[in-house]
Amino acid sequence: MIKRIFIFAMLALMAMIFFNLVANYTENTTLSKLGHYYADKGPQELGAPNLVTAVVVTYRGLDTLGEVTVLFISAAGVGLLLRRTRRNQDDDKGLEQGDRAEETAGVHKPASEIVETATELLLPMVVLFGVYVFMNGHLSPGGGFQGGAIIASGTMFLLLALPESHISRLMIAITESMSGFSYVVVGVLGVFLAGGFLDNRIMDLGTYGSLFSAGAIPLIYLFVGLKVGFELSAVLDRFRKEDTGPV
Amino acid sequence: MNMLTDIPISLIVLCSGLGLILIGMWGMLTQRNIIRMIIGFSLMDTGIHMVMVSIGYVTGGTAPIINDAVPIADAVNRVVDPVPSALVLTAIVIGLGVTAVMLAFAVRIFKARNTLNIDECTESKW
Amino acid sequence: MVTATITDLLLHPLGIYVLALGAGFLIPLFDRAHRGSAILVFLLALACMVGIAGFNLFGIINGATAIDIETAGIKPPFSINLRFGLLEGGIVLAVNTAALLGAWHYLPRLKEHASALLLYLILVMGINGMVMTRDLFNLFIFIEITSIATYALIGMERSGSVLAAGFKYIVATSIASAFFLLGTIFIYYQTGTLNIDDIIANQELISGPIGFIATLFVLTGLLIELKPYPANGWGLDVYETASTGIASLISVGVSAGMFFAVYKLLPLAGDFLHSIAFIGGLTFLFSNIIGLKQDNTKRLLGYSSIGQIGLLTLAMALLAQLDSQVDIQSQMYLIVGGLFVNHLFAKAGLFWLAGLVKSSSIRGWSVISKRRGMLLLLGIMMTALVGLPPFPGFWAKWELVMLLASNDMFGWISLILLGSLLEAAYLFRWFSYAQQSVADDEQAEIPVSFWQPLPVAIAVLLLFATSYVMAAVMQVASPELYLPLVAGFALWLIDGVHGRYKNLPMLVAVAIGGYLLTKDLDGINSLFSYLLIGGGLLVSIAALYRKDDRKGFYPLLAVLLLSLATLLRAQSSLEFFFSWELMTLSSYLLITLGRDGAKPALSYLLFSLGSAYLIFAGFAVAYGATGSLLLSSLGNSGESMTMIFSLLAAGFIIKMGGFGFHIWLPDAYAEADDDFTALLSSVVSKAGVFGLVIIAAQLGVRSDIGLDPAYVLGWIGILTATFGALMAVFQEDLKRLLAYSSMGQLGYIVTGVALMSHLGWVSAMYMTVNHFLFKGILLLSAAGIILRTNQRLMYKMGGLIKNMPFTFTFTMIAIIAMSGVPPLTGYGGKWMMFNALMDKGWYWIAALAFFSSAIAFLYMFRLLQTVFLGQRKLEHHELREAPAILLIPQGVMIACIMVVSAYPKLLLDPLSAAIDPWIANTLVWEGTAMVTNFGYWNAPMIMGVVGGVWMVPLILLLLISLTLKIQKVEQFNIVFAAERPRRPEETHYAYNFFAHYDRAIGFLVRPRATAFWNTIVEWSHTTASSLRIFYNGNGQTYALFVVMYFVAMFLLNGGLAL
Amino acid sequence: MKNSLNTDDTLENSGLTEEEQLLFSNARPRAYEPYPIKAVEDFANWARANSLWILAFGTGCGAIELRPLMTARFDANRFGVAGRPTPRQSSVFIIGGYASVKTLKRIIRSYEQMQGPKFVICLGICPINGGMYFDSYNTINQFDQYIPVDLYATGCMPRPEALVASIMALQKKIKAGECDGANRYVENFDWYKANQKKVIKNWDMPDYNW
Amino acid sequence: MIFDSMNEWLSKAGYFSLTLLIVTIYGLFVGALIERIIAKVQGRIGIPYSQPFINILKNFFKRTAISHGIMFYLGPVFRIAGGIGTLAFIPVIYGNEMFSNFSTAGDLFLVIYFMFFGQLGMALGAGESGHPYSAIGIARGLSQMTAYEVPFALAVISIVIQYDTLSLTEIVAAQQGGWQNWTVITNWVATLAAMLALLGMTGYSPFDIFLAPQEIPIGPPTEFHSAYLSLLQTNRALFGATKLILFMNLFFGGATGWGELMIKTFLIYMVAIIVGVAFPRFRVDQAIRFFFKIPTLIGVMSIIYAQMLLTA
Repeated sequence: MIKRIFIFAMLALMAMIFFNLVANYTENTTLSKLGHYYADKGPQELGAPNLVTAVVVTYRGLDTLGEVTVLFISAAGVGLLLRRTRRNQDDDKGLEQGDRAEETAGVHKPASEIVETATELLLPMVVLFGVYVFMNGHLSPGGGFQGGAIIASGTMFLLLALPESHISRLMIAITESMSGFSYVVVGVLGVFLAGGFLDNRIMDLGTYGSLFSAGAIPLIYLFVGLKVGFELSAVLDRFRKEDTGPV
Repeated sequence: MNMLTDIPISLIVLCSGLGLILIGMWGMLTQRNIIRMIIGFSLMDTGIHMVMVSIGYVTGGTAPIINDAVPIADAVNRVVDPVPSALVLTAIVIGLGVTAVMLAFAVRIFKARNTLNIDECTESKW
Repeated sequence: MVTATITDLLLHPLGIYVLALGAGFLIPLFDRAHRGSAILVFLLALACMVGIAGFNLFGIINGATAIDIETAGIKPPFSINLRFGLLEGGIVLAVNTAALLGAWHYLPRLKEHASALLLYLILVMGINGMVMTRDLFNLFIFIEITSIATYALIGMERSGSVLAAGFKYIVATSIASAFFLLGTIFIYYQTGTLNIDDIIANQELISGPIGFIATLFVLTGLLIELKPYPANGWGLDVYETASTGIASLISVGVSAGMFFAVYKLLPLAGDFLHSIAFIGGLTFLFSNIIGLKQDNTKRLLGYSSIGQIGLLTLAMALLAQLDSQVDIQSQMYLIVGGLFVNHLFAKAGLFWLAGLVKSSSIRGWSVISKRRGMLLLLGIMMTALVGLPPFPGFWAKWELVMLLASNDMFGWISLILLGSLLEAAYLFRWFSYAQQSVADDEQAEIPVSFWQPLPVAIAVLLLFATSYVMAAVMQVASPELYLPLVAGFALWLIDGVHGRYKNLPMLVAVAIGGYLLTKDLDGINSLFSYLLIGGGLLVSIAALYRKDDRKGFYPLLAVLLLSLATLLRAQSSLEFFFSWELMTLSSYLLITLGRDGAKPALSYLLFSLGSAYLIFAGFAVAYGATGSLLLSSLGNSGESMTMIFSLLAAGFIIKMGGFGFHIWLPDAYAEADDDFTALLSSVVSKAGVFGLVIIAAQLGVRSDIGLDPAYVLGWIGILTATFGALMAVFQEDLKRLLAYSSMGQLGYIVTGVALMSHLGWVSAMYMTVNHFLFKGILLLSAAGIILRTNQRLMYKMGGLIKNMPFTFTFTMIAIIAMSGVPPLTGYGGKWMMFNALMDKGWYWIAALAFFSSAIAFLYMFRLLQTVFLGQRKLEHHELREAPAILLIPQGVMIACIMVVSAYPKLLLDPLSAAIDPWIANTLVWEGTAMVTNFGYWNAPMIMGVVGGVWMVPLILLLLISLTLKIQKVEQFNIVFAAERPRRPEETHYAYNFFAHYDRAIGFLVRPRATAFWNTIVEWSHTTASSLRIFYNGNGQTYALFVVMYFVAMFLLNGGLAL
Repeated sequence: MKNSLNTDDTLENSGLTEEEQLLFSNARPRAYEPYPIKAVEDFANWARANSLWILAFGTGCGAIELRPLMTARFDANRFGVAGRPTPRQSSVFIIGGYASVKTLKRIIRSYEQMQGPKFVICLGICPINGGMYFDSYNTINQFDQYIPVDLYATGCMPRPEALVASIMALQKKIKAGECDGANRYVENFDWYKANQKKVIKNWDMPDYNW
Repeated sequence: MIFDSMNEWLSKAGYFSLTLLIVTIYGLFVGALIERIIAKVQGRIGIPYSQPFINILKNFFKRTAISHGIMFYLGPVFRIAGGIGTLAFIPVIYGNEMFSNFSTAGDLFLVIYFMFFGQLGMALGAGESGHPYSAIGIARGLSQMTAYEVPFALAVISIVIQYDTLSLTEIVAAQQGGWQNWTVITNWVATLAAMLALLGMTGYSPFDIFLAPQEIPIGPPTEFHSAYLSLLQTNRALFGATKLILFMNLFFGGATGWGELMIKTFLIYMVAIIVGVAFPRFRVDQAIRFFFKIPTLIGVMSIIYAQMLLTA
């Protein structure tokens, strides 16, 4: 109880500190130095109408690379944590042969027919939409992450509707690795062909506002989108598999 | 009515964000169930994202995408700061990554000890 | 950049990221193809990361400018940039090297999963990023990369406790990074930029409550990651439970990254520097106190880790505070870099060792007592961690303390020294457990191949290398200073040879080295060089009597003796302290080689370190006062003189086993090897005398204010003498008796030095020489006796005069000399000291000196009586005389005693000449007689008269004997109240010899000092228990502390006033 | 330093265990000769007679009569008589009446530990013929079978006056050079030993207590 | 001071032999005298004056002896050498070059420390005898010595402060010119402390536990006999007298002639005797504690007193 009071007191103090922030906050009326530069120079320099994309992919490209890495390692980490090793199987007695049949048959009720049918109908569209989102990232709201997330939501659909469906680990791994690696390669090419690491101007900036413009941004977003999509799918897949253990 | 409109929109988001942070912390500090703690974390994370977005707001600004509505020449005066938007994108992904790992931990902890109560995870101490 | 080639890129710091990411992304694919290839890629990538860091750092050291890595082809602050400068390069290189070595250690576990390999790789990259990035938000990303990789690697282990600890870790660090992110965004709000350099340049924009809170958020977020007390329970749990591979990386790598992140942001800290320093100091001190009570190996390492990082934080914050006053950039590099590298390699190595030994409690480490190599590594790393020479930590601590001293920050100095002492206490406690050998059948050998400890060994080598580099930077790396170590190393190479004749190369090495080191000395130093080196060699000859291999003994002995030589030639306090610590360390290790040496050696080491730190503090004060490290400038320290003198004198007194601080002495002397005890008492203890004389010469004589401490010193000396003698009276153990006797005799010397008069000093020096002579004889005799009887308890001996007539004779002469009975040497010393005391008017001390010399008779006679006289035990009838090699040095010393007894002028003239430069000569000689204000002393005449009066009755008795029938009888032919003795044991009056004395005044020598020190130990344990109540293992409590930590920082820095 | 194994010089010490033989001297006692110069011997005897140190060992009931000797009434100090607590320094052994077998053992030890010349005075009847205890299993009836006796002071008990008289008689005897009990003991050592061992069954001491 | 010719050494030695003879005979004589006085007190006649001499002769004329070993043999030699040596370093008759002995070799400090010489040697001899009582006796004797040494040392320091010298000759010289200059008058506190210490030194009751004939047959010399014993007895007389002479020199103005010396030392001795016959024996720990209490306190006061004298 004392601890609870203590927590309450601490949070009250935190609230007081936050109040200090709020009380002294005034809304910006002009852009910050960085914002101003990006809004001013961004379109010319990089040829991307979507300033956020310009910032994300190029100006702060290293962040994005890091971000992709974060996602990659959290997927790897989840995989590592939820892996099935022989040792693990020994722990889980009653599941002598960790075969897929039991895993997938598991405790999940099969989805209703409506859901299955809807999924079959919607899935291609969802994936297509995801691709659209990341391919147009430099022009309109959206981008690699958003697109990837949409693709992963498609996977989610699939997993909900068809719990038995098998997602090829190999495919995921290859796509994941290759897209990530390609991203790095594109970044390195920036060093040789343009101003520096992750510079998008290794390719022609193209026509401002068209699909294949803004240098390598679409390319990068392609890789990012694929990578994010597949990684999120992999995470979902791993949680699903793990969840079928004995209860 | 007047008062409400006088309050800048970003301030409302900021306050909500900070409030969400407090709620998230409350959840992390008081909820014994690990899953609930993770939810607390997510709340806190979301709160931070809201704060970030609110910081980037420029009075009367619009989305920083140059299109027909926002001509290049006038972009500087018309758009909100793109930087926090970019940052929040990154932050969201990172939050996601952490949440995923936390959940994976939760799964493993439950497997190993058959409980999700954080109070029972105190064997290493002093 | 456009013209860059692949090679350029690969050697560019950017290559680190490219390689790590590229390899990281591809490892799953390689793994699918072939597990081995994935491992190969992993190792190659790591190795290349080391290579790149090394290559670029090399370039920078050789004059290249710091490398700025820009991205996106846009200039910062509009894009993210990284920097690879000197400091960054150093840290990156060190971390990557440690990571590579750690990978070697961790590989058996890592290679089970490709994911683990890539996580490890990216974790290392994340640390590199944290170090190099110059963008605040990018820093956040790298922190998160590092954190997530860490979480995942922690979670690789499946046991419940690891997972629980990992989860606590995630909760706490996620709150910390939330703080950091909040701070970052508000800083962006105020400055409109995220580039750190840009932020610092526009620092004035960070203002008002928002600026205050934002800065606080950023700093606290990072500081919490450094695991400050008390918000660090989560870190400890992970250290305790996680596998050593990842724990070591968290301890050295992740912490290094976080630390450097704080360092980068330090210019923003401004007023918070005080708090940061406070936090660092608090963490350093408290975690070391708590460590005292810890038995779990890895958790202990955790406390040590946290403590070290606390020290680093403290040093950094203090130096940053000083930054405005002087240009201390280079010192910053030296101190922080030194401490950092020291911690990095030593701590990582210890974690790796812990991983190999797999004993959860430090009590179980005796399994490596047989593995000399691993024991050696363990010892070296602990030595480095505690900050003993010759490791980087030593140089860094020295610089730090001197810098603090010159800014009068003595509070911090004492905190640092106290913390270091505590750390030494628990680390070496662990070492002593590791040393205790166990019976062969009790514990199985630990299954460790030759290759497994290799990373540890490489870490050790790197420590040595760094040390030499640092010494070179500090311009003290003279070959002379390192000669002891070099000689020790050379002898260690031949240590594998069997047999005792390894002693001979040692003697030769010490003789040559000692000659080279001391040949240029003059005055007091020269005199001491004869005593310490010549005497040391003489006593060391006796070591030949041991036939066994004595692994490690001779190299250490060489280090010890040569470090005494370097001590004598030290010009600056740094050289002095270096040699002093080296001497302490080598003698500690030599004591541990003794029969039951581990425990007493530990208390020896702790008291020695305590004394060393007092000396250190004294030098620091002196440096603060004079700004010079030269010993000869000690005298210019003006008002601080009394302080300096007291500190230094206290240090030397402890080292000599002064009253109240003596409890280490009997055990250490008793348990060390017998011949080494002789060396300890007769030679090594003189180092303390030397120190005392030096500071007395520099400080005591020159100043009037030095008088009061000198008077106190005189009292301490005489109390030491009295109580040493009293306690010796009640000992049953031969060596303990001699140990207490040694303590008592050194007490006289201290008093002699404290007199600060010519006669007093002459008497002190004269007694020093004498003490060397008779303690050398006595302890070597004891060695012979123990060798033959296999026994140390005196009452279990008796009647040995029949078996060991030479040993007896030597012992007897030494005892007569020691007791001060004319005509042998002891009388002269006592006479001079008495005169000097009367001259000075210290009558009470004189009276006590009288008393204690009378008491000394008790134990001296007891020694002769119970060992050599009385009833011989049945099992001792066939004993032989001690080996000749033991007797020869004794014989030489007996000859010296005889010569000096008859012609003390031979010794006194050079002594007096050496003292003359400091104090005007007051010795008056009338022929062979020395005359003082009070009396006179004609040694040759006394010798003649005594010889004469001794001969007369002897001749008379001999004549009478001619007419008598003298029957030589056996030991039981005694008058036994008309009965007959039954057993020698019952008839030998020896046990509790002075029982009546004990009844009369034994209450004076109840072990109060021991009780006092036990109370101190108890007290510190209680403190430790109460300090660690926060670590209750509950993740939410830990999280609460993280929040509280921020709130406390807020309140402490005046947040309420906003 | 072991004693030589020459059977002439050494004793068997068969009463001792092998271990104990190391601890006791096995030398055979030797007779001493008077000083070759008569005057010196006479002077020595005079000194011996005037400095009679009595071993303070009361062996029987007669020991009670020794105490008054030192009192004001008898004051044996006048004759150079003094008590000595250790046989090493004593020259006179006064056997205080009857001697039991147990005491005899102690008497033999003490006597052998006294340095020659040494004298023995027997008090009372008992040392002569056992007195009233003559038929006890435990009483020595004829004391001089075991230790050479120089003087008997008879009676039961002899009064201190008689004791003083016997001391004076002993002095006379010593001055005359007639007290050679110690030498007699050495010369007839084997006979004495045989007698002693006959009555003392548990002979756990060396044959001669040096 | 160095003797440059053998002649001077020899003449010194000759004069010293004379001193030695006189002091020894005097010591033995005083021993007998004291015995007789005690006897008179007890209503007896007591021993003849010649008795101590006869005893020594008798022991010399013993015809057999044993030896426990070389130290046993040398013990008495050490003992008497200690006695003789102590005497050798004390100037016996003030103002008489003949009887100033070898006092130029060292001062008061030498005398005090040389007193231990004999004790140590004797202790070694007794130790080798292997007799437990010897060892017990020595243990007790040494313990008691450390105790009475304290008041004695304090008294000595006091008079060294008072006279500002350690030279015995000068201390005696400072006391010349009438009884009012004697230390016993000028520094009675120190004298008192030293006289209490003397009780312990002489080994009479109540401080005779280390000999204790009734329980540990005469302690250290239990095994000594024959010629050894006569050496010890000689020393006992000699050493006793020497200590008295030292006390006389320190506290009672020394002596300008043998007669004065004998009277003074006899009277000093009588103090110990009177105390001895009047008091029973202390246990050794009681004795030690006694010396650490009142006599030590008096000794402490004597130093304060001497300092006051100096400043006055």
